[in-house]
Amino acid sequence: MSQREIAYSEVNDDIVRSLVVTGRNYYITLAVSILVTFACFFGPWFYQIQYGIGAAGMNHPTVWGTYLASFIFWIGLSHSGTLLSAVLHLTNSEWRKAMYRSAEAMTLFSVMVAATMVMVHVGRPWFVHWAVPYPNQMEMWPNFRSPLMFDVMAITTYMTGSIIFIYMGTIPDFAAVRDRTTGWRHHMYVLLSLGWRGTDTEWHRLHWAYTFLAVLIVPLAVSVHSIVSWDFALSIVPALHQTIFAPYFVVGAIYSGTAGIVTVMFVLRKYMKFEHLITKLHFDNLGKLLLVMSLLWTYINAVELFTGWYSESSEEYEALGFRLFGFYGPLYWEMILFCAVAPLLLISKRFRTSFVPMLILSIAINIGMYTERFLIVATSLPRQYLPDAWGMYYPSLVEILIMIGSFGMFTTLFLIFVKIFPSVSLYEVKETLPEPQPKLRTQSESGAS
Amino acid sequence: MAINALGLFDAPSSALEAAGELKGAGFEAPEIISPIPIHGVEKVLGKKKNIIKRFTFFGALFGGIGGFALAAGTAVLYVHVTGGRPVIAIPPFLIITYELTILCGILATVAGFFLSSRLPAMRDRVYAPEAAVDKFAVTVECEDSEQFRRAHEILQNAGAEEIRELGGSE
Amino acid sequence: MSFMDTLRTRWQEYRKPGYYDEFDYAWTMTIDLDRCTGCGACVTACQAENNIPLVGETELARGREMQWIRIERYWEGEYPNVKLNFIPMLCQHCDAAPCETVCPVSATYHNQDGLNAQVYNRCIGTRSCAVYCPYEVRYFNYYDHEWPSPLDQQLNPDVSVREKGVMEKCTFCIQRIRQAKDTAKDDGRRRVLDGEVQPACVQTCATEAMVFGDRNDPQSQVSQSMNDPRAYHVLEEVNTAPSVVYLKKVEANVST
Amino acid sequence: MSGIDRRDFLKLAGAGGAGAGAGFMIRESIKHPVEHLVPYPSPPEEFSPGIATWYNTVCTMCSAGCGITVRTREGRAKKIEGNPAHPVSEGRLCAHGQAGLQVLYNPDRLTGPMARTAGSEDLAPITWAAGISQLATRIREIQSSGQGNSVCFLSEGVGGHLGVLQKNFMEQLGSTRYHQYDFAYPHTLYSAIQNLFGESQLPYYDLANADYVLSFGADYLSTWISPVQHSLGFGRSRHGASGTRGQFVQIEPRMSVSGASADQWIAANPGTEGILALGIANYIVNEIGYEGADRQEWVGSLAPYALNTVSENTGVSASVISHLAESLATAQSGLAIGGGSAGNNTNGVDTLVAVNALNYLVGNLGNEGGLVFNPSPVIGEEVSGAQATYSDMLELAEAARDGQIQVLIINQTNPVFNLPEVAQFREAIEQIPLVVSLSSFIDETSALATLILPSHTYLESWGDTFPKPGVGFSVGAISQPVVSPLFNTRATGDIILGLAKEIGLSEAFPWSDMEEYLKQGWQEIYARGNAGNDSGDFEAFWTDVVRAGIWGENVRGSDSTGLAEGVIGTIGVALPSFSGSSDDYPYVLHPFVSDTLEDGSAANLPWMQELPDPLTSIVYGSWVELNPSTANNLNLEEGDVVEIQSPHGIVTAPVFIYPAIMPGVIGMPIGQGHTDYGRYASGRGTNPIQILSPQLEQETGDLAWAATRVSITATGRRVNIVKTGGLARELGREIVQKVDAEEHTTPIAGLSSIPVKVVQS
Repeated sequence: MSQREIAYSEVNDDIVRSLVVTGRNYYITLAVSILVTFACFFGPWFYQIQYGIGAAGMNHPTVWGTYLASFIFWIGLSHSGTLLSAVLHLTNSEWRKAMYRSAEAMTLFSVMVAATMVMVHVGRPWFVHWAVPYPNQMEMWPNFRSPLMFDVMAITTYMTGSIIFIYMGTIPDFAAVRDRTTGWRHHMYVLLSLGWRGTDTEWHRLHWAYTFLAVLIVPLAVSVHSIVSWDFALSIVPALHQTIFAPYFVVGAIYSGTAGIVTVMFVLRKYMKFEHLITKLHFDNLGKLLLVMSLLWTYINAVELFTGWYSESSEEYEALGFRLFGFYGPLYWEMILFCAVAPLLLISKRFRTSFVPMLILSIAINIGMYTERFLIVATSLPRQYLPDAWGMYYPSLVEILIMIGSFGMFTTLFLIFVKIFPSVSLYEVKETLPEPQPKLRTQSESGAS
Repeated sequence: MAINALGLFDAPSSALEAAGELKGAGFEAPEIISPIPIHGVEKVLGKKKNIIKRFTFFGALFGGIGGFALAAGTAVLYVHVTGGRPVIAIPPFLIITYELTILCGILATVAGFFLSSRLPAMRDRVYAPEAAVDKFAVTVECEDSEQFRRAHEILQNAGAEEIRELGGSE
Repeated sequence: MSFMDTLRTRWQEYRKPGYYDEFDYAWTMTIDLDRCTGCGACVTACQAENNIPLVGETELARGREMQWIRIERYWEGEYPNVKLNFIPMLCQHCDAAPCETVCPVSATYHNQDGLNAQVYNRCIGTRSCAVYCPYEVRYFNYYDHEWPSPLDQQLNPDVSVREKGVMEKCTFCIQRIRQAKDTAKDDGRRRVLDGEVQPACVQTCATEAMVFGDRNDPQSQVSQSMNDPRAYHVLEEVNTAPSVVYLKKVEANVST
Repeated sequence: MSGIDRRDFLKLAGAGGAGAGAGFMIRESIKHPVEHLVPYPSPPEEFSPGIATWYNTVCTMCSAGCGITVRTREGRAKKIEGNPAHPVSEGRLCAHGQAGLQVLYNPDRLTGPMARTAGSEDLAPITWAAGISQLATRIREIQSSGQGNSVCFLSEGVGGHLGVLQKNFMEQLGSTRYHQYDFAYPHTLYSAIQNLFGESQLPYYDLANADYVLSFGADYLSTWISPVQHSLGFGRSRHGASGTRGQFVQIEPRMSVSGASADQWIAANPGTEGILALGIANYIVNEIGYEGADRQEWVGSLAPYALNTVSENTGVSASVISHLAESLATAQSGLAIGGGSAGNNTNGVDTLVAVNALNYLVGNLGNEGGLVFNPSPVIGEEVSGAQATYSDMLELAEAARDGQIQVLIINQTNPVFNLPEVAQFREAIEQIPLVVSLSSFIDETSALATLILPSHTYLESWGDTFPKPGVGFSVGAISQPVVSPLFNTRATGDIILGLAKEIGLSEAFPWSDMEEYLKQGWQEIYARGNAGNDSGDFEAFWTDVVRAGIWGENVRGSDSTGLAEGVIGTIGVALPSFSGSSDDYPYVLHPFVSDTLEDGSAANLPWMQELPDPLTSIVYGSWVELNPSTANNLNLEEGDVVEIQSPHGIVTAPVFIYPAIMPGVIGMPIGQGHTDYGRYASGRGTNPIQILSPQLEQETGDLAWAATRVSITATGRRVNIVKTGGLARELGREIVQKVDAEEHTTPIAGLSSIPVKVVQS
């Protein structure tokens, strides 16, 4: 592409600058996002702990609400990062290298936010550790037959895997940054780099360890969202009890995750001044991926509707009818517009390589995907088997605040991340650059000839 | 008291060349410190044994068996029926098995990586900060100053920009 | 027996699905829809027996009703040939209960009497059991309920008062079953006699539409009642094997 | 609810932080269980902690008089259950009976005597001595000036010895103004039974053994006379007590609980139920062939009720009428009952006479599955006539306005709420210098009192009840206190006895308290020597009766199968007359006693407020029922707030589309619309009684409360009706499954579709 030739040292300079030099805008953004986190997330949440889940709008029979929708959303958003990074690593894609670090970070933080959403969701978060298998006096173990328990195991594994994956890939970079920093930062990076030197043995081990991790993480990531889908699909709720749900969720997750990466890439490129590292090539490739995912997603949605229609059962009819034309019907069509129709623009290469339109589309896709998750919960549960038990669900103020706050929390975590982790992989970007040629030798040889 | 010789090169090919010459000259285990992994190291310094895969394999195996044992064992320890399923219900337990296989595989891989690459390092070792930016360093351990002189010469001939004499690690 | 044999036997035992057949009792309720008048006495009796909280108008408006047994009503036809059918809906104590499998902390499980038990102290409030229940008979404590003094003096000491964040539901008045079993034991009997124990709803039903007992005992009233050809399960297609059996409503041929 | 207001919320939000969050969580996880179940510091002797004690007593939540067993633990009543030995309820109980605990433990109960000092708006607590002496002084003054008749006692319906005591007390004062007032008291039914059969007691309707029951407006399963008894009968009839499954037919303009449970629901024009009954009678006499000696008389008086005329007047097709007649006449034991809205039109008595005459025509008088006459009550016959009709109440109001009433003592009745605005009863009470309330709650009437002497609830006091109607023979039951009094209240009987002492009537009322009075009264019953006193002396008899919670003797009522002399010739039902012109007020208002709140007296019980209305699932509110076609014509939807205007007032309530009400009729439940009566009742919904026109039933002079015409105006506002139900349609899901009556012949037969497992025990 139109990538300008840059030297190795320039890469180091850029990254270290991004870590050390901090503008006023950064602090303002950080302050705002911390404020949002506390005012919108922790404040309402503590109120909810005090009052009970009744602070949210859930009721009988719609006992799940936006918290769970947010949970799936964040888990979904986490999917592209590590998964994409691992897949692209295994397939040796060059273009991965400039973006995978921040993509993985996105994974990590969305999983963290998702885990917090679980805490917000449950009625007695102070006992949530009971869902973790540990030896105890009561000899009570969790119920491993439960899809929710699958979730606990899968998400713990995924979070551990993601942390390790991103950390392993960053060790050489920590070492590089270690040598260029002073003061507390230096000490921090000394610890984080674990004494990495960059010897040929270390590189060799890292390569293999990283490859094995990638091999393990790809099926893990796929399993995580399949399992999340089974929270729903293993129930016998009409419109949730569908075999298509696992691929549906995995595709949706990768879809929204990819869109999330586009958003993050745009922001990084713009505000961390990584224009020369993150280029049109990346947007073009991500755009292609988005297009594929959008088509897949649309197909699965069609399958879901078809299955419902073909079932000829009143339960499926009513639930799907309510989703399409009920109170939340407009949201459904909004979702279709954002996730199935608008992404068709990606067919045009000009669109894929224009930054601002890609940003807008990626945000729209994620709004649509959040809507999808909301609709899964809010339109299926109110329309179940016994019509006399039907009800309606409207999110409460506390729920909406917490939903906004979760974005604040994500932003906060990400902002802290970019100041600690080199948000672009130093050594892998260097690998994409032309190898330095021996200058002295060349000169002397040319002189000799 | 050993001395280490470290030569800095500005290109990986030069560094490789130097390392190859050192090895050819009978030096034990010359090392290359580089900002990026260098292709073709194996050709020069010989193929390295990869023990991480064993860690990964046995870790995953342990996770698999342990996962099923955890699920089935705890179910048997405190028997209660849920949903009319058997106490040891295979399909759900397979999922737990699957997840723990991966978890233990990951953890074992990391352990294997740390053990085989001798990280985290607890003490200072031979290092050149420039090698984390754009230089490629070749180091070799010399038993005495004579050896160091020879190493210096080889490095010099290979085109080292700078040659440092560093204290031994022992 | 060698170790391997023991292991094999145990394995087979643990692999046997649905061994609730071997439970001490299989408590069952039949509800005759031909007799139910929808009066709601069972609802209030249940509220009184089981310390079911007062919800209040605002919370009811938000759809947070709390009644372990409720009367569902279904209209049929249009005026003037219109009919109203009542069906009391309570926890069906399914033998293949979807709610039990989904609880991550085993707060709900099948006990030795074939009851679907809910352990309030163990519940962490994921509410997934309520989602999985096709009968919508699980109710959640969205906040700490209050009994303005002296209403709290009515609370039944045999039944715990649930705190916020806990799921609750019909227990077939397990406290009464416990008591009956204790009495039987004190009297040197092996089993509770038929009719010795009745949940509050059954006890109060003025049309005697409900019958409760042990279906393991073929002589019991409830077994007789289950023998009625009108017996059916609600939502049979979801295959939950409920312990509540309904008797079909009888439709008289009224030629007009 | 948890005591967090917005300020706290903001504080919390401000103080938020991960540390604080951990603090919350830790506090929640280690907190002690809330101690709702407070034991006694020093327990009385009667109970052992942890062991329940059962006391038998009588339910007085309605007039049916079911026997109850109250389960107590640590001296606290925990649960009310039916007394299996009591023949009225046989161990069963309705929702109201269950909710009796909330009368006892109601947070709005009055905790002690109070008085309104002159010039002050507020009630201040006083001592019992002061309260009683204040009242006694005033009565003595009046008595000494020879104006005994200016003391008035207005009670709820009270039978047994308490009723006798109250009446005697008033007689001793020289006052004839002793009244009881219950809104739903069936004056017209009493009158009709008297006219038709010459019996002063309501008969016992043997539903259990009937196999074909025609009910004209009587919601016998929910609100009418003795619902639990009827429900038992209904269940047994359905189960084939008579040999075949009983069939039930309900004739009413708006489907009630009984209508919903019936096999056939027929809407006849409001007020024409009697005409329909006579149409059926005519068909039986002329077409099916009635063979009685008085056939000609019947033919004569039924002549105007030919099928076509009746069909035209009632709006019921001729084929339906003839079918009903045939079914009734050919049934093994057909039974016709009437009441409710059918008895509350201007032609109420005539209607009920016509309905009950059907029983005579099908020959079920005194038979199984028919109409069984009750003997006169053992005690309290003289109180039977004390129930005031609407005309009596108007007269009372008039006297009050004229200053003829100096003291009014109100016992648990609430006429201000239960009389239409047009009666101006509130204004009348305000004219009375001293109004004393013995009620346990501040209801609309008690709120006007200057002196409040709160009485015990029925679970704290002694009393006895002789159920009306009985079960065909004499029964009675003693109610005993099951808990020690919660508050500084006194039993009504004790208040009267105390008052008598203060006034100086100790000679006439020598008893120290109600228990003693009751025992003395039961000496007479013991002396009848008829039943239950094998036990020896009176004390043993008394203990037995108190313990069993029931006493009965094998004395049947009249076993005549005839009619009162010359009544056949007088039979005939006029068309009802409604207030207001049908042009200005196009709809007939059909107020009905709420299935959950009764006539409003249960509105202060939170369980009753939260018990969904059986037919609509509405909780905590009033509503207006419209037929879907009416609503469609008026362009109204559920939740639209409308004004219901009668010639005598306006009420507003939201619309509820009700599939089973006649298009020209508007249904409204009675029970809500309290302005006082505690936190659970006040300020909810509206009271349709307010706008009723003062149409009188011709014969009894009672209010014909189903005879008001109204108009509807939309206000444009909308509210969300609070109800627990979702969509009340099955959508083909086969939730309530049905079987054809012909397939279902015997109650128990054949193999079940659900196998029963045989286990050796």
